[in-house]
Amino acid sequence: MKYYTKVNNQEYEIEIDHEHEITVNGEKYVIDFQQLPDAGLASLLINNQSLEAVVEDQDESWEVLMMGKLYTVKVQDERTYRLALARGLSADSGEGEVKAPMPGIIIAVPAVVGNVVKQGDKVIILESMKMENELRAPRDGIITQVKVTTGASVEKDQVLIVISDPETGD
Amino acid sequence: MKYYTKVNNQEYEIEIDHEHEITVNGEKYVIDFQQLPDAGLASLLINNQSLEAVVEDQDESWEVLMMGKLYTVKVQDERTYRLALARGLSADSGEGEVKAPMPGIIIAVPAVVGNVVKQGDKVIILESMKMENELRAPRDGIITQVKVTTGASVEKDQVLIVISDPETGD
Amino acid sequence: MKREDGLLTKRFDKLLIANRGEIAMRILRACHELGIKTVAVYSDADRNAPHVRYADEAYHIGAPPARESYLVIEKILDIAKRSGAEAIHPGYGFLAERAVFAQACVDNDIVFVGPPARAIDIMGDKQEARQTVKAAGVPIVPGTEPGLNDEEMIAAAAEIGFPVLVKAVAGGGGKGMRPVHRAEDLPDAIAGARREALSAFGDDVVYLEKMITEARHIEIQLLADAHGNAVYLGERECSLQRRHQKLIEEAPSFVVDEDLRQRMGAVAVAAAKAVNYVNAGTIEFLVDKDKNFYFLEMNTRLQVEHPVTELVTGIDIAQEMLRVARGRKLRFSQEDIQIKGWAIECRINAEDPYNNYLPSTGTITTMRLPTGPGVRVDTGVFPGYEITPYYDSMISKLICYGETRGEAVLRMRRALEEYRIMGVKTNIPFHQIMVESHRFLTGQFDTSFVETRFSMEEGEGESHDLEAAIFAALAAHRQGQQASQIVARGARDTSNWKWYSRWERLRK
Amino acid sequence: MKREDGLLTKRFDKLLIANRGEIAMRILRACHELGIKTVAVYSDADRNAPHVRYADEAYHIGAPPARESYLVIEKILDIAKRSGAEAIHPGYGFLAERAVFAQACVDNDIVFVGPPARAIDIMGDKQEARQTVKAAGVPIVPGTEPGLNDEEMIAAAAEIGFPVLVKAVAGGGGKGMRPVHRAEDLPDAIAGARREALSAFGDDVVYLEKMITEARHIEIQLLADAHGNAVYLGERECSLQRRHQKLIEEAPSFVVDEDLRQRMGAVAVAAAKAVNYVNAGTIEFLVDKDKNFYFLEMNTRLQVEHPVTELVTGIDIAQEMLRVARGRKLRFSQEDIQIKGWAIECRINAEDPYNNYLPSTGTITTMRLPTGPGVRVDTGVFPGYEITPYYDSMISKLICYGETRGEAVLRMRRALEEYRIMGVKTNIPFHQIMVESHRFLTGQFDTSFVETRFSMEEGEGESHDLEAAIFAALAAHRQGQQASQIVARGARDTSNWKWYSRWERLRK
Repeated sequence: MKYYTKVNNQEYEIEIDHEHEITVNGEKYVIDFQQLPDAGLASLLINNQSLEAVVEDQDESWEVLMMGKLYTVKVQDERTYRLALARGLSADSGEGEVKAPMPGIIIAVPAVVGNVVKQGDKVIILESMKMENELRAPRDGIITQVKVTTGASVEKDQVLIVISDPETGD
Repeated sequence: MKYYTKVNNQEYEIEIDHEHEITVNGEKYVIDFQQLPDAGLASLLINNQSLEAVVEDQDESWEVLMMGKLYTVKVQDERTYRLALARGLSADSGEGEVKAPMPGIIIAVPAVVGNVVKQGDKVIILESMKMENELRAPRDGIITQVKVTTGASVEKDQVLIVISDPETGD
Repeated sequence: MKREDGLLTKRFDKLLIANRGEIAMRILRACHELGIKTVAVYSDADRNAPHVRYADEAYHIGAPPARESYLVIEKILDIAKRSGAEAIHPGYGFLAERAVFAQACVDNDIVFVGPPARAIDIMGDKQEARQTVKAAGVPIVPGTEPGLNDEEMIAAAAEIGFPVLVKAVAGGGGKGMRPVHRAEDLPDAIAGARREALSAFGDDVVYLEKMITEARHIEIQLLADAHGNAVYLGERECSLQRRHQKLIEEAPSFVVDEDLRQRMGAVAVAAAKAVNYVNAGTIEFLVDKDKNFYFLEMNTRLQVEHPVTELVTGIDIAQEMLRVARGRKLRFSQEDIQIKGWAIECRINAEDPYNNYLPSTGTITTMRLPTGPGVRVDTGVFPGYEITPYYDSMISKLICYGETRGEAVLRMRRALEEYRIMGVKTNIPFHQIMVESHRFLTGQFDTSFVETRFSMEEGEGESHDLEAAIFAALAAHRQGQQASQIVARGARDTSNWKWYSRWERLRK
Repeated sequence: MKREDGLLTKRFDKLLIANRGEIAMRILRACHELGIKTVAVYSDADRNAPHVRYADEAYHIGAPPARESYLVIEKILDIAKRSGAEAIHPGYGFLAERAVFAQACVDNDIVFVGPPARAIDIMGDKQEARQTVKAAGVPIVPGTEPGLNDEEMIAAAAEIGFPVLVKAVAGGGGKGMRPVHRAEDLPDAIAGARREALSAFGDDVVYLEKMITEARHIEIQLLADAHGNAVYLGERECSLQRRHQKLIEEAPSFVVDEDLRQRMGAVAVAAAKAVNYVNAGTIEFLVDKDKNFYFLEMNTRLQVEHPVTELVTGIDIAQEMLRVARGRKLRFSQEDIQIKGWAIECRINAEDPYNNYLPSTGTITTMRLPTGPGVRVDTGVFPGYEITPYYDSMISKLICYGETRGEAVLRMRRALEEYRIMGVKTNIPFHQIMVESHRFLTGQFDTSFVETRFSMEEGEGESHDLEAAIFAALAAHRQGQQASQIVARGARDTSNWKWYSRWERLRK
């Protein structure tokens, strides 16, 4: 199987030949990959280098936490990659929703429907674990929905704000 | 539900009235019993005394490891208890098989078919983890089968010796 | 012994811990080691928490929000009476610095393991604390009394010298506070601070304080008995903070030499004696780049970061607190206390350093503690435990000891690398990047460092993109294979149970 | 530097660990802290073991049985060359005391982290060791030379005095050994020992040794550099043994005062110098009730129980071994070494103390490590790890430190109570009963104590039958409820997956 991966703007074409051998951009590596009983933890020997990482599936990409650093890796198999190429879709379409990362209480809502926001703008302040936490816009766009008001209790993953693309309305 | 329990020759009649109350030999206790995510580990509050134990089902009885001590508790529900009483069966019928408690190699077989053994007599010596381990007769009886010879590799739980009751041939 | 100022000491054999989490565990362990019976209290969220299982007795006290459980004085006292607990240890947070609680214990003939209520009261009021310690000869940050009008403050500012801070008397958490660098900005800043304080706390009284720049937060650990003896156990360096939350503490401090230690220690003891302080307490100072030090506040309780002091002095502070509360004299004098080696503590929080340090909730699926030489972990959670939004996000403390700071740092690095917590995000990556950073290694940081000059991008140095890509591709590949087996299963005539166990094996 | 006797020292930056389990982890941690790159080797049984995951590089070396993997000298050397490792640490067991291996390393220009091959050779031969140290003035257990005929031995026995031990030169593990209490039993005992030794080892040479009764096993830790310096790091008390396996060790010893320590230390240093010893080593002594001490043997390697010495001296022995092997001089002299506090180690074995200490195999499902002040755990296993019959049953070491023996014991009690290992049986209950026992607390034990005067029944004192019965009844009740839900499920029209997750929730 061939996989197309992208991490920190580096692209690697990884072919998994069999259990113990892969080819990355044409170069062969001897590997031993073990998923450990601890969910998400994996051990990898690459040409005898020993590495351990937490590897988690995040819908559109994989998060790899290794030696204290977090890597976000996009992985597509050959079929998905070709389809995406054919459709000419940008694979990087941003998310348009701001969700509560944990249960808590809404302290302030700087976001206003109709406002234009830039990625990183403060849109909600949520209190949880005795701390105020600023939630920021995940992308540029226009705020099309504000679903909560100050003082509201929210559950984890509840959608708080929707941001749309000013051009496509996406 | 009523349960008949026996531990170290003490008998307790335990009635589980509901989630948070039990009656033991007529005396009421307020309890809170929690099975923890660690398999076998349980937390119990009895009238606010906090206890933790490893509780394991061992076919005919329960093993409770609590504060460094192992308790073997026989538990019968009312139906089983009455049936056993009615049949007049001794609930303590001994096991007749000596099984390998772990994989290993047989170093010596003192047991000989036809010999009379007492509970605790040495019947097999098994080597495992660099150590010689003596396996002993679990009951009095006559050795009716010896299924291994010196030098054999054995798997965990493999039956090595069968001991029968000299009277019933059980 | 019962004093006028709300201090009761006497022998006790059963103690209630009015707290949860790692600090409850810390106190339970100290009691265990001294043969004192223990009583735990728990909210609905904590039935399976370690402190409940570890205590001799445990009592339910209400719903998860602290104001319905851990903060309800009547409930705590009621359980102390029901269980026959003769003493209460408040830990830190919750009721630890509530004079009314300390007094209520004493009124019920229960030993409060901490200072007299009066000392808590004085030190809890910023202005009264300032005035009291100033009278005892403790240097305080130059500033004005509260209650001046705007013109008086503007005049005072010229004397103090810029930059200054406008601070609300009732303030806290940065609210009602304004830094001012130029005289012409002062009137607006005073007005703004008053407005904010009024709306947040219903009180618009403000005062001025000189702003100490490039300051370090350094604190002195004290121990005092009820017989008039008090000693200091050296200093802790706590400058690495984010939003006023300490993240990394160490003992001793990079910038404190023996002379400064003695001077700060003497001043701290004087401050404690000024309020007839008893038991463990901490005087926090700001130390500027010229090694001038100024009283900041006194914490009248056990601190989160006490273990670093325990490791370098060999004194078990939690045990000493219990001895002092039993009315015993200190077992050592100032000369007996030696600082040996170096200790560093990293606070492990359930938060995502890659996402603006947002708190993370969820169930801990795996927790592998670092072990081996020089490593101590104080934790109050375990696999299967759910991190809820009700309590603070600090779930564990990792403390490393070495003969030298270098050895302690190296041990911390390897311990952080060994630590695995899964199910919630943690700030372990933050600590890993911090302890690798040049600034940390050379001790060049102040209280503004984390917020203004540190970034998680600092770890960018050695990148392992290729290896990350391989991990992800292999995980995706394995997932794809499993998915196809799941799809194929419909066709098979195996019992679900058999199938499930096969799938379990495959996962292993 | 390369010496005639097979000693090579030089700086190295990459080291291969020819071992597994907790000792491999211990060495990996020391390397990590000194910035030395590490190479692990593993058998098929150990692919997921911590030492493989913790090392910088890892190489497969064969099938699980040690003779096909960890004991194969050629494979180890081959991997050292392939990986560019310039040094090898053998740990303990496996190849640690094989002179031929130490020499083979040197012949391949690889530093062997241990003594010169010649010293291993001498100390590995019981008779040669006895003669060598005797010549250096070290007291040895009175006895005969080997090779005497029966009549000569009978005459010698009268001189030595009964009881005596008949011992086979080639013996080990109690084979070819006979205790003799009366002169008239000696001829039969000699004949029996010869027969047994001939059949077991193909060698019927025996000798006599005085039997030391009520003896304690006390050993001296040594450190020597390649420049002629050697120091002792105090003693360890290791009398609590079962079948010659140590179970609990402590430092210092209850019966060793400063005078005895100095005399034993001086003798131990003399013994080491007699063989030009370099690196860490241990001289084991028997100490009788009159405090006479006799050389037993020298262990020419790192010992399992080294952590107790680390805790009371503050010296990281594993790191010092690496420094010595790099050719560095010792950083301290005898006067610098201070014994402070008390440390106790319990060896946690996968064995069932309630069933004749039978080894237990299986997969560790849960492991909760004790933590907090004064507790160190050295372990090489983790949840999900399978304990196989291939290697020894010691899976972890729990070490507790206190200012006094009493404090160390109390911490050990609470740490044992906190420790949870599930999936395999362990001897934690043995340790719990032992550290509660009057004999242990008062230090009244000798090498025969565990086997002859200790029983798991000692814990009978406080019995909690009622509580155990309640636990079992509630577990049975809960199980019955679940079973009835499982039976009922056939009737339901829910997908298996939904059902499974509901069942999972129920279990929680």
